[in-house]
Amino acid sequence: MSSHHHDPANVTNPEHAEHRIVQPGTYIAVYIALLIFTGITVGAAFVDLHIFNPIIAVAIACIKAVIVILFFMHVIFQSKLIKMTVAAGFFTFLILIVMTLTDYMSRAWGLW
Amino acid sequence: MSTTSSTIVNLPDQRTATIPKMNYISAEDGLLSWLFTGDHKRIAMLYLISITFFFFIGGAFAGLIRLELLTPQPDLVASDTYNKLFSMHGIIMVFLFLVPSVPATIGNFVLPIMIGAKDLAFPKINLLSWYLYMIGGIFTLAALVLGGVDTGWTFTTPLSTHYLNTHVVTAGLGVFIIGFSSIFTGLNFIVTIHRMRAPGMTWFRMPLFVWSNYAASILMVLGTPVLAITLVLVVLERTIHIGVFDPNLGGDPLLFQHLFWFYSHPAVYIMILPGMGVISEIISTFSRKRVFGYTAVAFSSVAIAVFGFFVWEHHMFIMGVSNYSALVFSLLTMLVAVPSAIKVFNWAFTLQKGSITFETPMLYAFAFIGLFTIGGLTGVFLGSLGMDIHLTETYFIVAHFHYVMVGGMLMAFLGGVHFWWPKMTGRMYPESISKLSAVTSFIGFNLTFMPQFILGYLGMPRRYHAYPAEYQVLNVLSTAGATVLGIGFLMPLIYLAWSLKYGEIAGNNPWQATGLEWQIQSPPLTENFIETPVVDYEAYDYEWLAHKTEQEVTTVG
Amino acid sequence: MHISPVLWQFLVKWLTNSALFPREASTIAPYADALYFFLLLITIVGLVLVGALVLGFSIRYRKERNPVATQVEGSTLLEATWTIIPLALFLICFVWGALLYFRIYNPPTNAMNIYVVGKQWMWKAEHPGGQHEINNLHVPMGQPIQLTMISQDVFHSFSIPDFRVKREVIPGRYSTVWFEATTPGTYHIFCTQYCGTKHSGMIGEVTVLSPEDYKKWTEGSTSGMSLAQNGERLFASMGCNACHSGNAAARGPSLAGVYGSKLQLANGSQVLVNEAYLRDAILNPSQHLTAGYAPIMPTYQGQISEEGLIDLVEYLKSLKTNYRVQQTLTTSESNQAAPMTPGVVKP
Amino acid sequence: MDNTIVATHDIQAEEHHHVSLPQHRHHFETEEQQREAGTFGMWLFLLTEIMFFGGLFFAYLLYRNWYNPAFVAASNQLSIPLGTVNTGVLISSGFFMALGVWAAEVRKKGLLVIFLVLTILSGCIFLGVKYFEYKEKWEKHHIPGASFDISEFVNPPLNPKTGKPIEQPLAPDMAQKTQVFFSLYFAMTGMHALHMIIGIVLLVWLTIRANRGDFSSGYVAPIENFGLYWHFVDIVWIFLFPLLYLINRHPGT
Ligand code: HEA
Ligand code: HEA
Ligand code: HEC
Ligand code: CUA
Ligand SMILES: [Cu+2]
Repeated sequence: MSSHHHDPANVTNPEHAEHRIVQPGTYIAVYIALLIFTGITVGAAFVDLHIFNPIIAVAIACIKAVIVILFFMHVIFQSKLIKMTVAAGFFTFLILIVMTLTDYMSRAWGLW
Repeated sequence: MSTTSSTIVNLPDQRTATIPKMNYISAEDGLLSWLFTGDHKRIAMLYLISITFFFFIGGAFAGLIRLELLTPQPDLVASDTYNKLFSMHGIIMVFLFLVPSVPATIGNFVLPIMIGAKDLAFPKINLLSWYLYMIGGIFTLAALVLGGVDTGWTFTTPLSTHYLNTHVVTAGLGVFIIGFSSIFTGLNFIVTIHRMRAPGMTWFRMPLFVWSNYAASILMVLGTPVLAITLVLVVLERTIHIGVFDPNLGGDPLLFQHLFWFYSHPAVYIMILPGMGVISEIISTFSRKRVFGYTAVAFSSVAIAVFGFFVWEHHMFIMGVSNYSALVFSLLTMLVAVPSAIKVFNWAFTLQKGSITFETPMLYAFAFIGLFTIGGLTGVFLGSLGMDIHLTETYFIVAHFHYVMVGGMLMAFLGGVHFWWPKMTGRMYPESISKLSAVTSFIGFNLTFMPQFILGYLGMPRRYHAYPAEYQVLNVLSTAGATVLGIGFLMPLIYLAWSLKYGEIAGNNPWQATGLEWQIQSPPLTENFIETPVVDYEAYDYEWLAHKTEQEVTTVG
Repeated sequence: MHISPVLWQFLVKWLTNSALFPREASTIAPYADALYFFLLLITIVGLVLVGALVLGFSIRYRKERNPVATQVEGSTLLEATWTIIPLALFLICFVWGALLYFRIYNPPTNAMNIYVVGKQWMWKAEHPGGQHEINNLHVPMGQPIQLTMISQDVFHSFSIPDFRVKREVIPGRYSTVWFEATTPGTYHIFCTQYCGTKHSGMIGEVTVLSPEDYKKWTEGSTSGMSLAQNGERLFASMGCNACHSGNAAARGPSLAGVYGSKLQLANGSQVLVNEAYLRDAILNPSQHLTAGYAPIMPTYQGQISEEGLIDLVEYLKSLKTNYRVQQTLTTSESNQAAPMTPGVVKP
Repeated sequence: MDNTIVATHDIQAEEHHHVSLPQHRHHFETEEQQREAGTFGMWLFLLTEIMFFGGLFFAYLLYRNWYNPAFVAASNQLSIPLGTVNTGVLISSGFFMALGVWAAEVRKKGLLVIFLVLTILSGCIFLGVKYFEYKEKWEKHHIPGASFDISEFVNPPLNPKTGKPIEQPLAPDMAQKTQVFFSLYFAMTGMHALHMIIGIVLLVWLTIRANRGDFSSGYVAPIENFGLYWHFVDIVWIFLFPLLYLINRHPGT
């Protein structure tokens, strides 16, 4: 492979990250954390916290998802590009929700 | 060498010139070698043939629509047949023709070459994308052959789920599958653009065609899945009567509209952005100038893509959405129109101080600019809330979107096909007749759709199979125009086919354009480049090109 | 040049008869047209500008005249110009359009209410006095008319181009639009939302009459029972008065004067009772429980047509005291038909 | 004239001189480029999955707010023990998958195969449990459609001890809306299950290849990328579980 094929820009290229092998220890820690959080969600569901019940449930789910994404899916060791990609996906999902809600939330405006 | 003062065409000596023996077409023989190819250029050709086929089917439907509308009475076809005609026309034209048109054919062919790659990142997925397209197309044709579908291209619930007994499920599945073909094309483009650029090909050295396809790919990847799930829900609702959109069960039919347009508004930008890229290439080449405001044009593509996600509700202004939310979406609609204006003016100023010639692709580009400006500005009418109340669901809309889709994207597509035809086939198309066809379609187009703006303001509703007699004059004009337009579109089919065998040998760079694709042989080798090119010049650097040509002449000669 | 007289006449007729613009027959039409002309102006200016640039440069810088191009990078000043000017123009379009939109969709308080039911493929109009029309609508001139519309099946859209108003007619939910006609005459009603096979046949005519003619028309075409009277009969025959008897001990709340009031709901919020709320309270009673009552009211979903609901709603709107209810109660208990007193027919 | 930068000499001689692995595709310059392209492509595909499920999640959000009592009652029909166990099972399968990636990276063929098989097993257990849950719904006529039965929500069965209904009875109009819940329940878990089935099929194929030794010499991209897919399917469930099973489990409110 002749050397000029390598883009020298790659060294600090935000699209590029060194490959890294994640060790089983990390996975075990994550696994245990996930199980614990599952327990917490189930437990929290039986306590009456009014409006906070769904908030807590979704918050815990988000935490679990973030852990999975960062460690099981290695995003924490990935290039900026991948991180941005993941963020872009969730951002678009948020657009879908928030912008649609502008309709549903304000439909009854003026009626109270 | 046939350079006269009014053209830049630069062909090799026709007596000695030959098509290179070794090229992507001659690399392997037999139908199977095409059906199992991984070569982006061959897949592009497969796509080109398939979408042309579907375009003419869709066009035939358009012809029948216009024939029926010649008279106010419902005389040519029955009303349900008419409904099937425009539904199939819309579905075929949008999903089977316009969405894949520029990206899957021209983009597939030249995009990897433009950035100095040997292929798209995932050749197999590229082929899979074509197969999905064909399977989806077959589903759609099946729906057609079995008796058609009459939902309109918008699949409006609860009409589509509970009230029609045509082949909605078949057509819906067809569109679902085609959606994945489009997703895979977009995915492949994004990865290719990020990962496969040749050394030195920085982001701001990329041709603007690459930028605009990049922007469109983002929309394909993020928007299409929402359409997919929406169609799944429609199919489920129709087959096993789940209650997500059905008002009788407590569902909200407007939810369908939200989800559908969440895709389908970005989809209209999928249907214009790649065409805008084509225009940038053409305008630059035929005025021999770097595109004015390169960065602004590049970023405006991305801006259109991003803002394109925020405006879908403008298709629902009178449908019972909250007035306040309509306000927000109308404002955002106005914002999304601005980047398009930026592009138009930058193209115009690219011409300034250029050295302009008027080959066929350039004529199509001019047509694009004019027609897209009309189409786009009438879009602003529709984005303006109060005006939309009167105009929505009338022929004004029909005229608006044909101006952007046919006058815009289709013209860009034809311009692009002519522009890259020498590269794809190694042969030139016949210049004078192709100019004639460009002019014919321009005139025919305006005759067809300009009267529809007036009809729309007069109040003629769209999707009407019969109409009050006072609208007839304008409808007759429109039908007459469609005939001219049809001729204008049939001509290229014939002479391009003819040119495959009899066209002049084009040589590597008939237009003396700067893109990497013009620096390799035509038609290209399977591998595109024998050695990975190293890019050390900006896009559209005609001085670099002149310098290079000079050097080559001296060293070779 | 010889033109066939038939064709000639046709052309003349067409040109003199709203060839390019529809008639302006409502108070809103001039507002809509003003915006239209403004937008047209922008379009023409924009088009001429772009066209002039493209054509001008093409002529000035064609290869014959300018064999060698001069490379220009771009210009921030120009970019800013053609970002800001179109943006400003578009924002004007937005504000103007928004003002018009709210004008069209916010009815004046003194508007007269007419109900419209859309179904595949016809329009049914119901006047408060009980006059029913199909694919026709008679309205008085110079009086704001509000249409309260609902669809029995799919989306339709009620459009009167000469009035520049249009509104989707939605299944399962009332939508409203209003206009004030200015010129007597007949105008097209179109269904503009694609609604199935005979979508293009779902058309009708709105006839604008002078107030006197309208009065004559109402008297001439009355069916004898107002909507509220029909509603009263339904109220009795469907057993509503069993619970809404107006007695203090009744299981359901008194409905007298409920229309237009603010209800305190069990979940703590307050709602304004309008037509849509009344309709919903009958079909989905438990979705917004009135504070202090148990969710015992049965749903009438599927047991009553949209017309019936309109009758009930009109009745509830007309119910100022519980006197009529109690009357009905006694008469229905004694198994007689509901009485017909014209006193309650106040829209 | 010949203004090309491409020399016209024989291409065959030039081709593939830089290949080091049989899996390396000719159009990539380096293996690293190929690997990163693969990961990036996979992530883009997962973006489409986010949006695909996104539409369903929005529908859920909307109707849950509109028809909250119905959603509560219908959600309480789902079995928490089964749901919790299944969540655990799915998390375990993700864990095994992650270990599988590690095993491939450190080139331990035996371990890799074991972990892949464990992943498949947990996936199958999950689907098995799901099957029984679906079957119960079927028997209770809680599948949306013509045979949907709301009687259980209008007249909840009585608690044998207290003699009171075990659930708040719903007004009939609200009880109708439980059908919306079950529509979404089946659409969401069904789509999720479909993704699992596709995943398991792919896993079987990967296991066979792993057993052949395809991934034991440094070429781990298929395992890695499949891992991303599998974890994504887990994430969907991580949200589905509290949203569908745990809406309101504290009787009395
Ligand atoms: C290629 C496809 C395409 C494109 C690019 C667009 C572009 C735009 N569209 Fe269009 N649209 C469609 C395809 C497209 N549309 C289709 C298919 C439908 C109907 C679907 C259906 O119902 O079946 C539709 C419907 C539609 C509606 C819904 C109407 C209704 O149903 O009530 C609206 C409303 O806002 C709208 C707005 C716009 C706007 C604001 C733009 C903007 O992006 C346009 C921006 C461009 C410009 C503004 C022109 C350039 C500007 C200048 C040159 C500046 C001029 C100079 C000065 C002002 C000084 N479109
Ligand atoms: C890419 C998109 C695209 C393209 C290219 C076209 C092209 C054309 N369209 Fe279409 N159109 C749509 C997208 C498109 N359309 C959409 C999305 C709708 C909305 C559908 C809906 O409401 O759901 C629509 C609706 C629509 C209507 C409104 C129907 C209605 O509302 O009742 C009309 C009416 O004039 C029309 C006309 C035309 C015409 C004359 C052309 C011409 O440009 C076509 C010119 C081409 C030809 C004429 C082909 C020439 C070849 C032949 C004629 C050969 C014939 C061959 C055989 C017979 C074998 N179109
Ligand atoms: C079994 C008793 C019962 C019957 C029969 C009944 N209702 Fe009700 N209705 C109630 C109760 C209790 C409420 C208050 C709680 C609620 O909002 O559901 C109510 C509320 C209403 C409301 C909401 C206004 C308010 O003040 O709360 C309307 C409107 C209404 N009913 C109309 C009707 C009509 C019309 C019928 C007949 C078609 C009818 N009801 C039949 C018991 C009944
Ligand atoms: Cu009703 Cu169209
Ligand atoms: Cu749009």
